[in-house]
Amino acid sequence: MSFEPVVLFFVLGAAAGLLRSDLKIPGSIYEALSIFILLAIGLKGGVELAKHPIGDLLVDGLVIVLMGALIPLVAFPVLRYLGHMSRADSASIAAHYGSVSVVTFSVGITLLGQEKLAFEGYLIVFLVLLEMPALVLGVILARYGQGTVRWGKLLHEVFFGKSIYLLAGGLVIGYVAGADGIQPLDKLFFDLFKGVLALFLLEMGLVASTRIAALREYGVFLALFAVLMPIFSATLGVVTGWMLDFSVGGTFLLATLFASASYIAAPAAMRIAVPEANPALSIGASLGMTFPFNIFLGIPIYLWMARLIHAGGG
Amino acid sequence: MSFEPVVLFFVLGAAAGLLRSDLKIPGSIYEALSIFILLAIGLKGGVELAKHPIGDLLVDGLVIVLMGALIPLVAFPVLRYLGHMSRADSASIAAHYGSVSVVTFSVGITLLGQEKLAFEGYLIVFLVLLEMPALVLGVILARYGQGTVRWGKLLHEVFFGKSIYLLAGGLVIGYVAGADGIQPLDKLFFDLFKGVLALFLLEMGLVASTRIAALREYGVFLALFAVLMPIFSATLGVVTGWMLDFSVGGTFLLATLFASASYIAAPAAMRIAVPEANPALSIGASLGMTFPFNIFLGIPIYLWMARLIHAGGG
Amino acid sequence: MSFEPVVLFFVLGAAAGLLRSDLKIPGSIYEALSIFILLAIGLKGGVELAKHPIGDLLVDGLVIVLMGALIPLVAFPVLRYLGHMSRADSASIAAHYGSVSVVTFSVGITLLGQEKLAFEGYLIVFLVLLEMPALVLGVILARYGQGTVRWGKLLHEVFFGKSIYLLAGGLVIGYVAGADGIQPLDKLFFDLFKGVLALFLLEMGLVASTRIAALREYGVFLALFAVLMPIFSATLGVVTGWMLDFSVGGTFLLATLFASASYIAAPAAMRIAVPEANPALSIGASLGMTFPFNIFLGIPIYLWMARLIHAGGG
Amino acid sequence: MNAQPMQLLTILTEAVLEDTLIEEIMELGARGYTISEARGRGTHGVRTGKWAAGGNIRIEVVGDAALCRRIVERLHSQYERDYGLLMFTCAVELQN
Amino acid sequence: MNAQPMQLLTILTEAVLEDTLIEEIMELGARGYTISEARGRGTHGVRTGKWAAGGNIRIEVVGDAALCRRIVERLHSQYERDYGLLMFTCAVELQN
Amino acid sequence: MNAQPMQLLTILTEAVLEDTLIEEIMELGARGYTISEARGRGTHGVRTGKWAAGGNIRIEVVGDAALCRRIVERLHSQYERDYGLLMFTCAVELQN
Ligand SMILES: Nc1ncnc2c1ncn2[C@@H]1O[C@H](COP(=O)(O)O)[C@@H](O)[C@H]1O
Ligand SMILES: Nc1ncnc2c1ncn2[C@@H]1O[C@H](COP(=O)(O)O)[C@@H](O)[C@H]1O
Ligand SMILES: Nc1ncnc2c1ncn2[C@@H]1O[C@H](COP(=O)(O)O)[C@@H](O)[C@H]1O
Ligand code: NA
Ligand code: NA
Ligand code: NA
Repeated sequence: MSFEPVVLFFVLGAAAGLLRSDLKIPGSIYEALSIFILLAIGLKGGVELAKHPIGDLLVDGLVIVLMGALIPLVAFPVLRYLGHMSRADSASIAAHYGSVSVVTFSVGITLLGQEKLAFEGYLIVFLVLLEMPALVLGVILARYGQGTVRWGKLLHEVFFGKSIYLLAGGLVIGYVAGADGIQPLDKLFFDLFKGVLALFLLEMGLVASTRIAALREYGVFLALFAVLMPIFSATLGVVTGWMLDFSVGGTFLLATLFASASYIAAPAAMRIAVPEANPALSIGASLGMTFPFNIFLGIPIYLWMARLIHAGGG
Repeated sequence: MSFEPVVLFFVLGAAAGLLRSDLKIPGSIYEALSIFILLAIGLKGGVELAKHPIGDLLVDGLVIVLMGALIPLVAFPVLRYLGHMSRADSASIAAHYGSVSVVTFSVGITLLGQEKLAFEGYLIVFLVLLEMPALVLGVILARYGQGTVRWGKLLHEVFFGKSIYLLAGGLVIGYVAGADGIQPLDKLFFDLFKGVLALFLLEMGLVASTRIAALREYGVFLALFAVLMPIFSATLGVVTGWMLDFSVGGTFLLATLFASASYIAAPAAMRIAVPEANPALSIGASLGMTFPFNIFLGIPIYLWMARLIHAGGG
Repeated sequence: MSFEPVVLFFVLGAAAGLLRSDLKIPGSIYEALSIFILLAIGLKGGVELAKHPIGDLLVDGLVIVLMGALIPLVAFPVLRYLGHMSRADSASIAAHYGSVSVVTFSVGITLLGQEKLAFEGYLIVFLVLLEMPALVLGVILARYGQGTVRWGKLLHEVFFGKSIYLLAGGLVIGYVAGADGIQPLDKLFFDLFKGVLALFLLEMGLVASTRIAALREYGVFLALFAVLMPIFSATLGVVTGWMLDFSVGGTFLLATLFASASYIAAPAAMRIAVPEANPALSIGASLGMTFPFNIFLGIPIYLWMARLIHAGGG
Repeated sequence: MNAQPMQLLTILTEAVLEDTLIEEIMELGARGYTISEARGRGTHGVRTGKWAAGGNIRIEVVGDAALCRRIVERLHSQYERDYGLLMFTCAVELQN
Repeated sequence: MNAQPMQLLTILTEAVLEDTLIEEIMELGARGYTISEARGRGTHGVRTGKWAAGGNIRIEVVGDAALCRRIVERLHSQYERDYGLLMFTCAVELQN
Repeated sequence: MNAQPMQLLTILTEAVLEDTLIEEIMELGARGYTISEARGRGTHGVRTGKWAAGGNIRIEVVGDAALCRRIVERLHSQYERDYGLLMFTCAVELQN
């Protein structure tokens, strides 16, 4: 099975947390690492986007957003009726799983690099597109027929929250400047990318180790959900990618994107828009379970799935 | 007109501020970026300096410092009598415009790189020399015939304030170690320079966006001053560079240096030496107006001016 | 004599402290730099280790740990009976000198790079091994026949304190991933290593400058100890390296390792395990005196010693 | 420069609320406020300040008793149910 | 939402003690605590917070007088001799 | 270990003043002080703590009433006109 050494840094961080080491990544360093990763991914996407006529991507984009919207719409009733969770919690968790994780996506990209598989570079645009609708859907699910929503505040949070803002901003700069214009920045944003990702995963391991406990309290149902939901979403992604005639690499990345759950943009947005939802539940599931599941087991499985459908379809 | 993609990061930061995104660069990261930029510029200058007999630079240095001293001496009466500003505010703003901005200078250098124009590397030495006299002049202008100044404290702040200290320290290390000795550090200080500058400009945009409002309060006069003063200073710089027989690139850089206004060393020094001056005015003008004016419009204009005078003179 | 430009950054930092410049490296940046250095050194060691059968290293390791244990056992009676220091202070200082300094070691490695001397890469493993026993010995020396020790807490601090944890963690990741697996991380962890070391030395200079004062209070004895002890330890290291048939480079590095004194792991461990010891004494000696002595004078001397013994022995 | 008796209201709450609460506080008539970072534990669990939106802030307002009461009442009714929140007041002498 | 008279105990001490003291405080019955970073000077010299293990922390506990006394006594007997430590209490009105 | 009645003086001011004020405070006889970072808003506008020299600090001094008065008077006469500055005192019981 495909193995990517960078995930060992996640293990190192998680072990530090579980063994109660005093290792800590200062908050400001964590902020800097995430600004770096978001900008770098955005720039890369923008440079790729500049190589394609945007019109061609409109149909793909629409299909992907609509398919992606299915994820929270499936997750919500599962959580609410199978899991007997409160309306707010179900909606908030559904929003987390409908939204996406940039770091999971990045681990997917490094795996493709290692496997020497090409992918449609403009897929990064969909990373930006997919982050938003799930958050809006989550709020609608929580509030439908239940009083008013401060939509202004929420939409502002969704569009100008730093994670989407930096991704989109990097995309625009990369698009405007093009590969040549960005080239002097390559040494920082592209050459160091994987090393920075390693440090980020170290921190993710540290944080995830404190979240697993929170998850344990809420029982088996949520843990199962945190493993089965991404497999379902990845399947949806594989089928969508295949329908859209993506390469194996592109199909795999779309599956990874669908399977990933947000733990940066979604928690902040939900805390403001659906404050009665318990953040320990949603972050515990997405960061404590789904994230490690995805980077260790999910990603190799999704690559296998993408290869399978292309082998069958070809 | 010459366009340098790195300034797009300033736009991204400024837009984040104006659109009230929650994007923030942590203070400690800002500190680290500025330490990096100051050291890198200093090292680069020291390596260049080692290639020239220092004696040759003495006359150039003297001329440049004397011409540079004209800037606050012109700015002060303009602010005081045309602008009807208080003595303290006039002196403080004059000091900001007489001093220099390392980031503006760096954007100038990257433009030369893009235009493939050479420049006199030892010009970086003058960056260090120009930062100081204006601050001292500013205090004299504020205090002349008006009671005592704590000169000890002020001069300490001027010479050992971190921005001049790091520039000068880098200069000395670069000079002592030479290009060969510095070479193992190149991968950090030189290869990553432009990427770090991009991140720094992102932060500058964020901060500048909060300063424009402060400026608005103080009306049209200060805004006009913030645009016309750098053009006057740049003209002085172009003439000086041409008199000293600098190359086109060197003439342009000297103009940029003269045109730039300080927003790091000067605010700190003025807050201590002339506390009754309103810092919102001086920082609002230098960072909120002059800095963006310089990097977007000024720098291309100054390059055009440098080319013009050399075409005429040659 | 061999000169390594990177130590000029230590001078720059120390001068800033002594001249009361307002230059500061934010705490979180210091943390990030040290995480980087520890991980990078660990990874490098792990990659080297993967090239050797571990069995071969067992005997070397045992000899080195046993010889290293002599250092605190010699230092303690010297401090207690010659220096008339309290039992707790003697034990704590002995532990600092028995333990090691990663930064001193790194300066040694960069000197070897400059002198183009090879060394046994797996020596980095001994860096990890040597950090621990001295701390345990220090506590035994402080507590022998003097009531109980919270061994659980101490051993946890020793093994899971961040500095040993990151070194050991990097070692394991480097070992598991191997040179090929780590290669995409090289651009961050190896190419930038020396530049980051320069920044770290800048900070060390800043801190050391505040420690020399503390040392001055405690007189000539401790200052002499801080210079003579590393020479004694280095001699022990040279002899050990020579006995073990190390190359000149390896012998020199072992001497540097023995001569270096801890100022990160040891202070934290001693503050918890021997709180009645005065931390100003031990940190003043190890960081205020021994560290600068080692990087400026010691390291060239130890290289000379290593060459001498190999010239004599060959 | 006579010392004036005043109340110091200290609010310990989640960092995500910063902008919202400051708007409320200024709207209720405060002349200023001070914010600093904190972490802690209470009935809503541990908040380490390590993870995005995971930290606490301390908001302090110096004002008269009526202002402090207005703020306490507003925060109590609007935020206490859903957010980690601790508020206490203390008598101080303003020395400006 | 009646204001309840309580004590606010403020502890200024070395950052290395954080985990140990929190354990003690919770064990003695506190319902919560708040921590923030600080630096300062006292009889144990300057603590700049710049160097590993070189900073101070401020621990605050809101509780009744008995709890605060228990904590003060425990810290006094266990840590005051060897560590930098300043403790003071102040009357506050809890507003939750 | 008897509790001693004391005053806690809290000073909120601009970060650039740190070194200067500490010199003054020690010179006036304080035995120690504690500093922490803050940001805030007052009559001198918003201070976000984001930009060089743009932050606030909180200085706290525990001392007797006379010391606190001396400090307040000195700061009032020397710094209040030109700098952002808020000072208040509060009765505390020292527990060391
Ligand atoms: N008894 C207490 N003493 C000091 N701080 C407290 C106490 N209880 C709660 N806090 C602080 O208030 C925040 C919110 O409290 P809670 O709403 O109880 O979770 C906590 O994260 C702590 O920082
Ligand atoms: N008089 C004081 N006023 C304010 N803070 C103090 C005072 N004395 C000590 N401190 C704080 O308490 C810490 C420990 O004090 P000490 O045990 O006296 O070194 C110091 O580092 C300061 O942060
Ligand atoms: N009413 C207030 N409550 C709490 N903090 C205040 C208040 N007024 C001012 N401050 C703080 O004191 C600093 C200086 O105040 P000022 O001199 O009014 O600008 C501000 O930046 C705030 O941090
Ligand atoms: Na998803
Ligand atoms: Na200028
Ligand atoms: Na040693």
